[in-house]
Formats: sequence, C-alpha cells, structure tokens
Amino acid sequence: MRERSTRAATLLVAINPLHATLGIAAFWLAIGAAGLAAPGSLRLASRVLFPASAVAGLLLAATALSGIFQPPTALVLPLGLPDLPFHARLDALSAFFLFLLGGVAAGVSVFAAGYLRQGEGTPPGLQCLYYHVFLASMALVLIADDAYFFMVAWESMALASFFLVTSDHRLPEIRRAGYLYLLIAHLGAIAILLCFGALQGGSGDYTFQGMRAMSHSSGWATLAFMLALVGFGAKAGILPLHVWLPEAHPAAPSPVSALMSGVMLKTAMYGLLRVSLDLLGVTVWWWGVIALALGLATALFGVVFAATQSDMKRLLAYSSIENMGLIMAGFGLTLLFRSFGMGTLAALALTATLYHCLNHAYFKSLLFLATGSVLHSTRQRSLGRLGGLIHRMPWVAWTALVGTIAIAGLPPLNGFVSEWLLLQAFLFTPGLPHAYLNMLVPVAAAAIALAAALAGYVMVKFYGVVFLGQPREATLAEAHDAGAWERIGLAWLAAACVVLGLVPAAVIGMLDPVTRMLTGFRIANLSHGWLFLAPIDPQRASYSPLLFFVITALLVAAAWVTVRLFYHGRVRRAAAWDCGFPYLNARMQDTAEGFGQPVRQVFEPFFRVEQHLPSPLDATPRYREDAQDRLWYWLYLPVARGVERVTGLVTVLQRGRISIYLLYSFLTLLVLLFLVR
Amino acid sequence: MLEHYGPQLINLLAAVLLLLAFAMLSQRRILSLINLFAAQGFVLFLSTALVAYLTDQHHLYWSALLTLALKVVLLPWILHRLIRRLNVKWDVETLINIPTTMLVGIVLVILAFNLSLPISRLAGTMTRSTLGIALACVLLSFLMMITRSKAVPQVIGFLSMENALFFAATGAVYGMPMVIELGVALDVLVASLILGIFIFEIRERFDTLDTRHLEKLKEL
Amino acid sequence: MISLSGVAAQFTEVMLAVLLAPLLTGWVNQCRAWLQNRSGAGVLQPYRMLGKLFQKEVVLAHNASPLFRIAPYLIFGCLALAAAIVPTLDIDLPLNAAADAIALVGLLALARMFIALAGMDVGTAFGSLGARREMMVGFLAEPALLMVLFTASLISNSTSLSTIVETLAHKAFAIYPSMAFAGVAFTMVSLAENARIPVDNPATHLELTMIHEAMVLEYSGRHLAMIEWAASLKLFVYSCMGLALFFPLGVARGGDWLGILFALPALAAKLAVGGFGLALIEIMSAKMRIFRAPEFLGTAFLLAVLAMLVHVLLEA
Amino acid sequence: MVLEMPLLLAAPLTGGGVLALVGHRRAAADINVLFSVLTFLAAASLTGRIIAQGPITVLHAQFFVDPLNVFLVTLTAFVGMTTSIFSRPYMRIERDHGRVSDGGMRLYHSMFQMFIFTMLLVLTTNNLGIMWVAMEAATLTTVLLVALYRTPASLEAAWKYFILCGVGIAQALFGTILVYFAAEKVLGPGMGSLLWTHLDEVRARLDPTIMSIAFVFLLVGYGTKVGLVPLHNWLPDAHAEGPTPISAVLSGLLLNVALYALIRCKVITDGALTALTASGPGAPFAGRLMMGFGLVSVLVAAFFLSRQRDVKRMFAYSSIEHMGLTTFAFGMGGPVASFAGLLHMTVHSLTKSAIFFAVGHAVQKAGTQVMQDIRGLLRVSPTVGWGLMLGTLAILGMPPFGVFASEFLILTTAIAEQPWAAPVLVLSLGVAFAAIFGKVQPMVFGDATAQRLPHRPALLPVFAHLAIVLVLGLYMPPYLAEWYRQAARLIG
Repeated sequence: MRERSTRAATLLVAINPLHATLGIAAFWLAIGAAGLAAPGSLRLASRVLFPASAVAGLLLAATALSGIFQPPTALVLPLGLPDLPFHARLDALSAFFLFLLGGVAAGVSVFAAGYLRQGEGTPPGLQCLYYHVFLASMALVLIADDAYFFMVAWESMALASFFLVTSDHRLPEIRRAGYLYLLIAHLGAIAILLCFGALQGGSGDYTFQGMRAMSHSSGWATLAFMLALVGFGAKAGILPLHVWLPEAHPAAPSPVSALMSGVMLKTAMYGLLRVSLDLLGVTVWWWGVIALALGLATALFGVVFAATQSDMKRLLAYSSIENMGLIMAGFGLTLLFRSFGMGTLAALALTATLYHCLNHAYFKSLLFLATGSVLHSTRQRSLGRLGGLIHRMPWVAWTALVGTIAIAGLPPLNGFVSEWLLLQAFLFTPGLPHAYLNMLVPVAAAAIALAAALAGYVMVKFYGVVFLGQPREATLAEAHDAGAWERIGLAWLAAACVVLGLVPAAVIGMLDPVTRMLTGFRIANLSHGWLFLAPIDPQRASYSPLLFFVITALLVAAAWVTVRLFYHGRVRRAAAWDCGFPYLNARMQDTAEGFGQPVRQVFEPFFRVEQHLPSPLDATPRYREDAQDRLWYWLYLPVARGVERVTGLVTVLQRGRISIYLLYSFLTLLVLLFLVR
Repeated sequence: MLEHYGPQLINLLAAVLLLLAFAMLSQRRILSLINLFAAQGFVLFLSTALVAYLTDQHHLYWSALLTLALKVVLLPWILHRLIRRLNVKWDVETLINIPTTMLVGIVLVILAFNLSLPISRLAGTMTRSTLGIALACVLLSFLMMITRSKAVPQVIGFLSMENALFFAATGAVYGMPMVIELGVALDVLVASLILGIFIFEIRERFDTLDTRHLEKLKEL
Repeated sequence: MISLSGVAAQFTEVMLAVLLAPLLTGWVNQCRAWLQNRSGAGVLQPYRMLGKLFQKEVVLAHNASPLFRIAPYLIFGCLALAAAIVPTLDIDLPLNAAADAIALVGLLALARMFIALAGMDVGTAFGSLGARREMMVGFLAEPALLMVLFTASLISNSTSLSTIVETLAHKAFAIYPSMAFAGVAFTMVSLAENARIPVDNPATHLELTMIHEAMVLEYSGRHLAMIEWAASLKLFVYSCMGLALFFPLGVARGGDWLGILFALPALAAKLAVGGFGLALIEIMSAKMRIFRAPEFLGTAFLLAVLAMLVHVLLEA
Repeated sequence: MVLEMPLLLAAPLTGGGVLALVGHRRAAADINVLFSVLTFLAAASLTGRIIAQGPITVLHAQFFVDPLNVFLVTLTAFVGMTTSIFSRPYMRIERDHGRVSDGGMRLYHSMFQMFIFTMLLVLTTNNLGIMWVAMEAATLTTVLLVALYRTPASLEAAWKYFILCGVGIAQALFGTILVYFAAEKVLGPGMGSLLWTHLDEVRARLDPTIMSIAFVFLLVGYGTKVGLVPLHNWLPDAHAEGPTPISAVLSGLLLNVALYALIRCKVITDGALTALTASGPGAPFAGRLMMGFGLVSVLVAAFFLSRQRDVKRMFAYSSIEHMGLTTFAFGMGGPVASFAGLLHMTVHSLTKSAIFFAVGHAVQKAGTQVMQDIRGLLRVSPTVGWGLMLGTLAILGMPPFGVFASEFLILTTAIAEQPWAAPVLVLSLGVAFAAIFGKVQPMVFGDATAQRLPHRPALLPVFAHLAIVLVLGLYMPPYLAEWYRQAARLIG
C-alpha cells in the first residue's frame, strides 16, 4: 500500500495538496453561485452542477490521499482580520479527514444529482447553493490554521446545514428542528470560541502555530479541554447535547442527512483531536476518563433509543449518536494511554478511532441515501408502513444490506475492523499504572460489546422491517427502484464499505502518518504483510478479513455445489406455510414497535414511557406507547423554565412608570457617588 | 465694603437657594410652585451679578441678564399661561408624602456636602462652599421630579435642576465660557417650548396631565 | 507461518466437524431419551433426517426473496468456518491467523443475523416473532460470550484462539478462579445460543415457547437440511470451544500426527461426556418464560464481566 | 483652512432650513436625499484628508478630527444617507396610509437633517461644552420625531424619552462643569480649558478626585443616551413608537455618538486616575465602571429579549445588548479590545439600521408590528425576507458577517483577561440567540400572511449595509484597519 500510495503521491506531487484543496473549495463555492444564478432550473443543478461537484469530491479525495504522505504545507490568505489573516495548513490529520470528506461527498453528490426534486420547499438552485457552501465550509474547517478562520468556516458550516435542514420550511416541526439545531450549534460554537480564547491565553496570537508554541498551565489546559469537549461534543451529538441530532437528521433531505451524519459529525471529532492532541501540549489522565465515560454513555443511550424508533431516519440518527459515542470512547482511551506515556497503545486506540470515523462516514451515508430512495419512491418514513421492498427496489435493498452488515459490526466488512481494533485496545488497558482504571476498563469493554450487539439488533430491525416481509401498505406495490444517478452513488459507497473492510492493512498504512503525527508512535502492523492485520504482534492478535472472506465464500460455494451435485434442485412456489394458518396478512408481521419491545423492556429505566391503553369497551381500540428521552425533561425543560422565571424577574424593571425610571437613574447616581468616595 | 461682605452674601444667597429648593420640594400648590421657581431664578440672577461684580468677569453680567430674562421672566410667564390655558388649579399630590420627602431631602443635602468637601477644599475661589449647595439643589430637584406625578411639576423640577447647574457653574468656576452659556440657555428655552407643546398634546390625548396615565408602554 | 501439515490438520478438522456434528446432536438427544427412560431414535437419527430432507423438494413461499434462498448456505458456511477456527485437535491452525476470538464471535453473529433476516423474509407472524426473540437472545449472549473469551485472552495476553488454548493447555498449570466464573457464564450462554432448555425447546412448535423453530418454519427441503446441519454444527462448535477453553487437555501441540491421533479419541471422549452433561442439564431444568430469558442471559453477562474483574483483581 | 469641515456641518444645517421651507411637497424627500449625499461626500473627502495628513484641528482648535471620530463621522454620514434613501418610499407609504400629516412630513424632513447636524457636531467638536449642547440638541430634534404619529403611545414614548434623557443630560452638564473646574486649575479659565485636545495633553495633572466624581456624572448622563441598564428605560419605547427611519438612526447613530462622548471622557479620566494610582494593567476606575455597566446591560437586555411581542421593540433591546457589549470592550481596554469595540460600533450600526429598514417594510406589508401576525415574508417578498433573515443572523454574531469578528475578539480577550465575565457573556449571548432567532425564523419562513404594497420598497440600503458588514467580516481594507488601530491607540 505504501508503494501504491507513494506512487499516487508522485502522480499528484506536481500540485501542492493545500492549493488543490483550496481550489476545490473555491470550485464548490462557484458551483453554489452558479446554482443561485438560475434558482429555478432543476436540469442545470441535477445534470451539470451536482455531477461536477462529485468529480471535485473525487479529486479532493485523491489529493488528500497524497497529502497524507507529504510533509505539512501552510499558506496565508489575503483575507481575514487585519492582524489575523486566514492561515491555512494541511497536515496528515487534515488530509485524512479531507480524504473522508472527498470520498463521501463524491458518492452523495452523485446520488443528489438523481435525488433532487422540484417543489420541495426550497428551489433546487438555492439548495445547490446551501449544499455546496456546506461542502466548501467543511473543507475549509479542515484546513483552517488559526482560530478566526476555523470559527468562520465552522459557523458557516452550521449555517449552511441549518438552511439545508429547513429546506422544506413550511412544516412547523421542521422549522422547530432547525431552530433547535442552530441554537445548540451556536452555543457549542461559543464554547469552542472561548476554548480558543483560553488557548491563546491573552497573547493575542490566534494562530494554531502560536498556540502550539505556548506552554499552558494545567488549569488553563483543563479549561480549554473542557470547553472543547462541550463545544465539539455539541456538534458530535454527545450526551447530553445530543437532542438536536434525532430532530435535525430526519428533517433534512436524505443526501444532507448523509453528509451531516457522515462527515459533519466527524469534523467535530477532527476539532477535538486537533485541540487536545495537537494544540494542547499537556494531557491530564482524567480527561481521558471523562471522555471515555461520556462516550460509553452516549453509545449505549444511542443504540437503545435506536432500537425503539419507528421512523427509519430517526433510527439511523440515533445510531449515529451511538457510533459517535464509540468514537468518543476510543478518543478517551487514546488520551488515557497518551497521558501515561504508552505511545504505541495510544497509537492503536487512535487508529481504531480514526478507522471508525472513516467507516461510519461511509456506511451511515450509504444507509441514509438508501432511506432517501425509499422515501422518494414510497413517500413513507414510518417503519410501520413499509416492508417487502427487496422485491420492488433490489438495487437499494442489496446495497443497503451491505451497509447493514457493515454498521452491525460484522465480519468481513469495515464496521467489524474498527470495533476489533477498539476491543484490542481495551484488552491492553490492564497495563495502565492505575488500579481503579484497570478495574474500570473491563466494564468499559463490556459496555462496548453490548453496544455492538445491540447495534446488530437495531440493524436487523431496520433491514427486516423496511426491505423484507410483506408490504404493509397497498401503495408500496408501485414503488420503483432508484434511478441511475442514485444507483451510482449507492454502489460507490457500498464498494467503499467492502474495500475498507477487506484491506485494513492498507487503510492502517494510510492512518500511520496521522497517528505518528499526533502520538509520535505507529502501530507495528506493516511488518506482517498487507494480508494480515496484526496491530501489535501476530502472537497477540491477528485478523485477515480477505482470507476470512475467501474461505467463507469457498465453504459456501462448496456446500452449494455439493448439494447441487448430489441432489435435484426442484423448487415449488406456494403460499407461506405459517403453521397452516390460512388467513395470513401483512398486519400480522411484527411492527417496528413490536420489534423494539424486548429492548424497551430490558432497558426500562432509560425511557420516559407514555402508555395509552384502550378501554375494553372501546369499539376501535388504539394502543399507543411512546418512549421519550428523559434528558429532555431533566435538563432542557428546566433550563427553559429557569430562563422564563428570570425573564419574569427582569421585566419588573420596565413597568412603565416614569417616576420609577427616574428613581433608577437617581439611585445609580447615588450608588456611584458612594463608590467614588 | 461689599467686597468684604461679598463672600458671606454669596453664601447667604446660596442658603436661600437651598431653602427655596426645599420649599419647592414641599410645595403643594402649583401656582406657588411656579412663583418659587421664579424666585429661584431671581436669586440666581443676584448671585451671578454679585460674583460678576466681585470678580469683575464681564461675561458673567451677560449671563446674569440672560438668567433674568429667561428664568425670571420668560419661563414663569410661559408656565403661567400654560396653566391658565389648561386651567389646572389643582393641588400637586405627591407619590410619597411630604415629610418623608423632606427627610430624604435632608439626607441628600448631607451627602452632597460630604461629597463636595474634597472638591471645595481644592477650590481656590471665594465661592467654594457653593458647590456643595449646588449639588444639593440638583439632587433635590431630581427628587422632586421623582416624587411628583403630574407633568407640569416635573417640568418645573427639570427647569430648577437647570438652575442649580447654572448656579454650580457660576459658584465654582465663575461661569462657563459664554458660548456654552448661550448654548445651554438656548437648549433650555427650546426644551421648555417643546415641553409646552407636549403638555398640550398629552392633555389633548389623555385629557389629564397625570403621568400615571402614561404607563401603557411596558413589559408584561 | 502456513505449514503443509497445518493445512492438512485444518482440512481434517473442518471435515471432521462437518461430518461429526450431527452425530453429536444425535448423541445428546439419545442421552436425553435414556435419561427420560425412552429408547431414543438412535444416535444416527440426525443423518437420516438430513438425508430425507435433501431428497424432498423445496417449497418456497410466493414472496420469498433471493436472500431467503441464499441464507442457509451462508449460515452453513459461517459455522463451518467457525468450526475450522476453534482448535479442537491441533493448535497450529493456519486460519487462526485469519480470525481470532473476536472474529469468531463476529462470525456467529453474522450467522445469527442472516437466519433472523431469513426468518423475517416471508413476513409471517411466526417468522418475525422468532427473529425478534433470536436477536434478543443474541444481544445479551453475544457480549457475554465475548467477555468469556476476553477473560481467557487476558490470561494469555492474546485473542488468538490457538495462543489461548496453548497457554491454558501447556504453558502454565495454574488455577484460574476467573475461569470458574467464565465457565458458568459460558454454559449459560451456550444453552441459550443452541436453543436448548431452559431458554428454548428444540422439540416444540408451540408459539409461546419457540425461538429457533419459529424462524425456520418456512424452510423446507435442502434449505431446511442446511439449516439443521448448521444448527448441529453450532452445537459442535460451542462444545469444542468450551472444551478448548476449560478442558484443553489432549490437544495436539501442532504438526505431529501422533499428537492428532492421540487428540482424536480424547476429543471424542470429552464430547461424549459434554453431550451427556448437556442432556442432564436439559432434563433437570424446566423451560422458562421467554420474558425471563433476558434475566437469565443478563446474569450470564454479569458473571462474565465479573470473571474479567476477578482476573484483574486476583491474577493480574 | 480645511474646506470639508464647514461643508460637512453646513450641508445638513442648511438642509434643515431648506426642508423646513419646502415642507411637504413631493420634492422634499428627494432634497433630503440630496443633502444627505452632500454630507456624505464632504465626510468622505474629509476622511481622505485625514488618512493623508493625520489629525487636524480647525477654527482655533474648536473643531478637531482624528482617526477616532473621523470614522464615526463617515459612518454617521453614510447611515444618514442610506436612511434618507430608505425613508423616501417609506414615509410616502406612511403618508398614504394617513399616519403622517403634511406638517408631520415637513417636521420629519427638516428635523432629520438637523439631527444629522447635531450628530456631526458632537463628533467633530473639540469642546466638551459644545459637545454637551449638541447632545442635548440631538435629543430635542429627535423627540419631536418620536412623537411624529401623535398617537397616545408615541406621545408617551416621546415624553419618557424627553424627561429621562433631559435629566440624564443634566447630570452630564454637571460633570462637564466639574471637568472645567478641574481643568481650570491647570489651564486657567476660558474656552481653552474645555478643549479635549488640551485636556488630553495635561490629563495626568488633572485632579483625580474631581475627575472621578465628574466621570460618575458624565457616565450617568451620557450613559442614559447610550442606553446602559438601568438607565435604558426610554430606549425601547422610543424605538418602537417612532417611525422606522428614526428607530434606525437612533440605534445606528445616536447610541454610537453618545458612547463616543463617553469614551472621550473616559480617556481623560483614566489618564488622571492612572496618574494617581499607577496600578499597572488592571483597568482603572472608569474602565471598571464601564465593564460593569456593559455586562449588566448585556445580561438584562438578553433576558428582556425573550418576552417581546413587538418586533421593533425586540431589536431595540438587542441594541441595548450590543451597546453593552461595546461598552464592556472599551472598559477592558487594551489594543485588541478597543479595536474590537470600534469594529463592533461600526458593524452594529450598519447591521442594526439594515434590520430596521427590512423590518420597516415587513411591518408595512403586514400592517402590524406584532410578530405573531408577521409570517412567511419569504413568500410575500423574498428580498425583504432575506434582508431580515441575513440581518438577524449577522446581528446574532453568525459568521462570516463582521459582527462575528468583533464578538470573536471581545470574547476571546474577555476569557483571557477577565475570566469572571465570560460566563455572563456566554449566558447572555445564548439567551439572546434563542430569543431573537426563535422569533424571527417563523416571521421569515413558513406560510405567508402579509399582502403586497403599492410602492416598491427601497432595499438597496439593506443589502448595501449587509454587504459592507459581510466584507468587514472577511476582509478589512488596510487603511480601515490602520484607522482602527490608531483610534484604539487613542483610547488605550
């Protein structure tokens, strides 16, 4: 892989990857402007602009790939504040995330070319503008090298995605979702801003270079880290700032959900890594514990809620929360190892984290796009009204199957690799020089295993209810498969999932420069050939998905061939047997709620359940039960009420009586005069 | 001889001014309120003229005359016409009862004196002690504006505050430069004219001059 | 690292597993029969059943998708590979480098996922019910199994099964209290995973109780045969895993055919005893309500985590 | 002798006179625009001169132009011009609706010019006394405009505005007298001792006690006009009840100018006090007071926001919030914070006036100022809708608009230098965002209620302002940056 990638590098070394990235970002902005030029024209947007941006995405991925293996390059743009022009810099970390962005964006843009419709709230040209500003700002976030540039790009990203989320703004709930999203994003942004303020420590030097050079006292460092955790955590959907995510992702058009879930959440991880592993010199061990605990809590919370959803996009959104939790846990582990100076293990944990970022980007956007196709051809989002689509839309169904296996963390696809690496990292923790942590960690590993297993449950529910069984609505009969553009997008992402799963050694070769940059170490994998994944040494653990896959395939084939060889292949079609029950119909299948019921029972305390049981005399009995998020009632509503109360107190100041107003200024005067004396 | 008694005379006038301020604070009838205001203006005129004579600063004569014209003649006349046109004969009822107001006033005077001590220690002028009194007058008329609920008394309070400021200027620094005196005077004049207009408008719209009816704009 | 003898051993092991798995199932059923004072159908009954099913034609529901038809072969393939990974006769197995303990668990999970999806494919009430219950068992049993394997791998500092078994079998003859916890947990898990009483009853078609059977109701002919075969393979794999982890005596050191020749009877004996034990457990316990299953498996999970903690506290 | 200077002041003055004669003829609006343009041209050329040859004093040092006030002069002239352009159709519509009488129109146009004149006078004069006179005059000119509609509400608002600001300004006069009193000891009697330039030279020798007491009075006086809590009560009423162009200039210009006066006084006071207590970097007395008032204003205004029903009232409170933020920045002092404060003054006045323009049209379309009844502006008129949306996002500190740049600098400096203030700022900004955006979003998006209008709205000013603010957020021309730096150096 090293050879191949260096060959790629030599091929692309002619252009400086940083310039290329800036160019592509500019190109995306230009596409957006072009879309704005002809807001109403669907043909222009879908036939010209979006395919073009997909190509740009591919180029970005290629340049970023070459950039990973090149030394960092920096340049200063003639924009920004007078004493603080925009600094841009591209090092291995940025390059890796740019690679992620480019690859996913290519697939999503192609899909969007086929997905765009007339008359869905916002005109296509405007959507094109938002979409490409969104892409460009994400690229800029990744190459920003000073606080101001970073914040500008960061907030533009939030803004663009907000407009995309509310692109069908006639529906009040969508407006509400967008409002919640932007509010939390803004609060997070303020936290990040303050974090940078703490990092520059009054030196007035806002460049990342200056922050790196500074030595922070552990107090300031902790403050900065906590602010970063809050700020980026809000964007990553980490507990308890996750509430916007299950609202905003379903509200957005599916390609946007795919980008938000696949890439935007990762930019939050990028920021966290950048601040805590690059800008901050010091690491305090309990930061790691906090991040780990938050991550695990988020992962379990997310997956448990995903299991009880009945809207397919909400389900995926909650599953994104789960995956971000896993990533955050890996990040926490990295911090732990790093703070105890166990470089190689830190590198291992970091590798797992980054690998999972990459995987999640691909399979989650794949699944969101699949739901998009389903949504367009059936106009249904509720799992209770879908089913049996594998017959009507095979393309979507089979690509979605790939995504499903991948996200369930099953071999031989990519989801498994990162979870494998993560568990490996956990198995090393007993080496930590800290008794309590040693005991804590098995529990953490157990939590991760549980989350992974539950993810399998969730995905079986998702796939089984949407694509298998009998159609639950008559209208599903005329559901049509995805169009050509959409198929290309789906296929691209599915292929990526397979490749990432089958050649992990190559991917780790790509991650190597990043881990070396951030932790100073690399995991000793490449010495064992490209076929085997053996992060520490083969005695300790090794895994070869390719071999694994080939042999499974061989065994399956062998079984099939032998059966076919020795026995006849007679098949008869008949009505379903169903224990001889004659009046089988679609409503007898499990509903989504029914499928989630065991989880709801086992994890009772997670939920705030509202049940509505019909009376026995009810002619048309309706049974309703919805499980809500307790945090909403424990955190958000109290805060809102608090603000209300304070407002009530404040408004006493403005009661309309002029004498009182005069009294205020009189008293102010007297008080100040007292102060002076 | 006048030179000799000059400072005492000025202090005497200052005391009278303070007395008038208290009188206005405690005054219930609006007509006499206006008269008191005129009296205040007159005392102001006297003191200014005296200071002018003692320190032979010529521009102070001008401002003394200005005071006489504006604050003793013009403004009281306007106010008289105003209340005749609006035929408001009523007593001025206060938001806080008079004795309390007086007590607060005394506290304010003490505060003002304490506050002006360090300043007047620096003041090289013979009229050093007047600054404290001026400040006291400012605060007292402020208090008056707070305690009165009707529009006209508030206006009078506003104008008497202007007087006190003027007195401070003459007392402490032998008056501000002429240009500024003129500017201030002009502002005061225009202000009182506009206030007159407003009082008519308010009377017309709300058919009362009680500012307690001007409480529609507020936060709920 | 890939030696010819290794490949040979690997091949023999897979073949043996595939061929002998139904025998084990038959043996367990026979033991049950004896313990219930029945003269059972004989240990070869599973082979007869499979033979019969293979000759029968396949009856497919109208809306069965291709997935439904592929699933049996996939499941069979997965379990055959699982059987190949677990070191039963010999330690030096090439595939051990390809897949370690975690991969093994993943493999089993993959099989479970496909069987559950197949169960939901036709869209009958029974199918989806069975799938749901199977996944419910899965999401608790899987982490428990993983924890059991982790305990072992913490002891041997490796997740590669052969290294684990080698450590346990040959290197250090130590008493591992953690393994005791792990053993109990593993027994409970394997009962649940193999659709055994008290979690499931392989011999029922009663809606209230069945899990595995409910999923495969729609299968017939060779598909059903593959599924059943895979099921007995699963039992075989779990038994071998248990034996390898907890009674690793007699497993060959690798390479030498004598060792394997000696290991074969040892394995047979251990399987026979193990099967008898399973039958004993089954007849001595009653089928529990399906809603009790989470508690049962939760206990197993906690025991497994406890095993790890015990290891960290006492042995590390 | 500099020619721009007299032209700058003469243009609006004569404009006021002429318009008083022209009265309510249709031409009045155009003449208004004409004179505003003249003023702006004068200001622009004056700026050019300052950039070329640095600070200048005119007319026996009675007038003084340095980087600090020249950019405010330009800003004032510019916003005055755009406002006059905006008010051309706006006031016509108001008149067609019969809300304004002919006399009203006459009053409006001439008083508008007079107001601009007083603003420019406050900015350019070098004499603290004249500054006071002009500030009072500014109140007098605007108070009649606030009461333009002659409705009970507008009268009430105007009355409060007048009384509160009048009393406040009176305090400022006392403060000015004290300053004179202190200066006279050093510079001797006469006009000379009220000239800011002279005071600035000798500020270290002024008596600290008197200066601190004087500053208290000046703070209460000019602070009332800046709208610092708890002296702010007149502000929301006046903004909500006056005609929208007036709300725009009040928010965009008057508050700035009052703050400018306060800054001038602060410079001298701190000069005198630092001479007294050479207490290193920690902001001295005046600075601390300003920080305190700034924070209180930000916090209280933010909480006020979340209960508003009237759109203009809401944005008035937002002005209080931003003025508080600026005051806080100047209170902190130091090159970065002062720079940020100046930048914030600029972008706030541009953005806020743009918002008021958009709001004005929105209100005319919907026929009400109550926010629940204004819905789906995007459907009625996309330009107005987008103007309001973008303006709101800008004022809420969303990049890449310039407001974000200043808030960025203020916040980052605050947490580094005054960490205790950071939580307050975060809380306030969060609450303010939730309140304003939550109310504006449904006004712009969603389904429509309002209807179309006869006159085409003049949206050029809105987008011109927003464009400038946008540019300032992404790229600041070097000479502008140089201005700001010099001004920040003056403020210290």
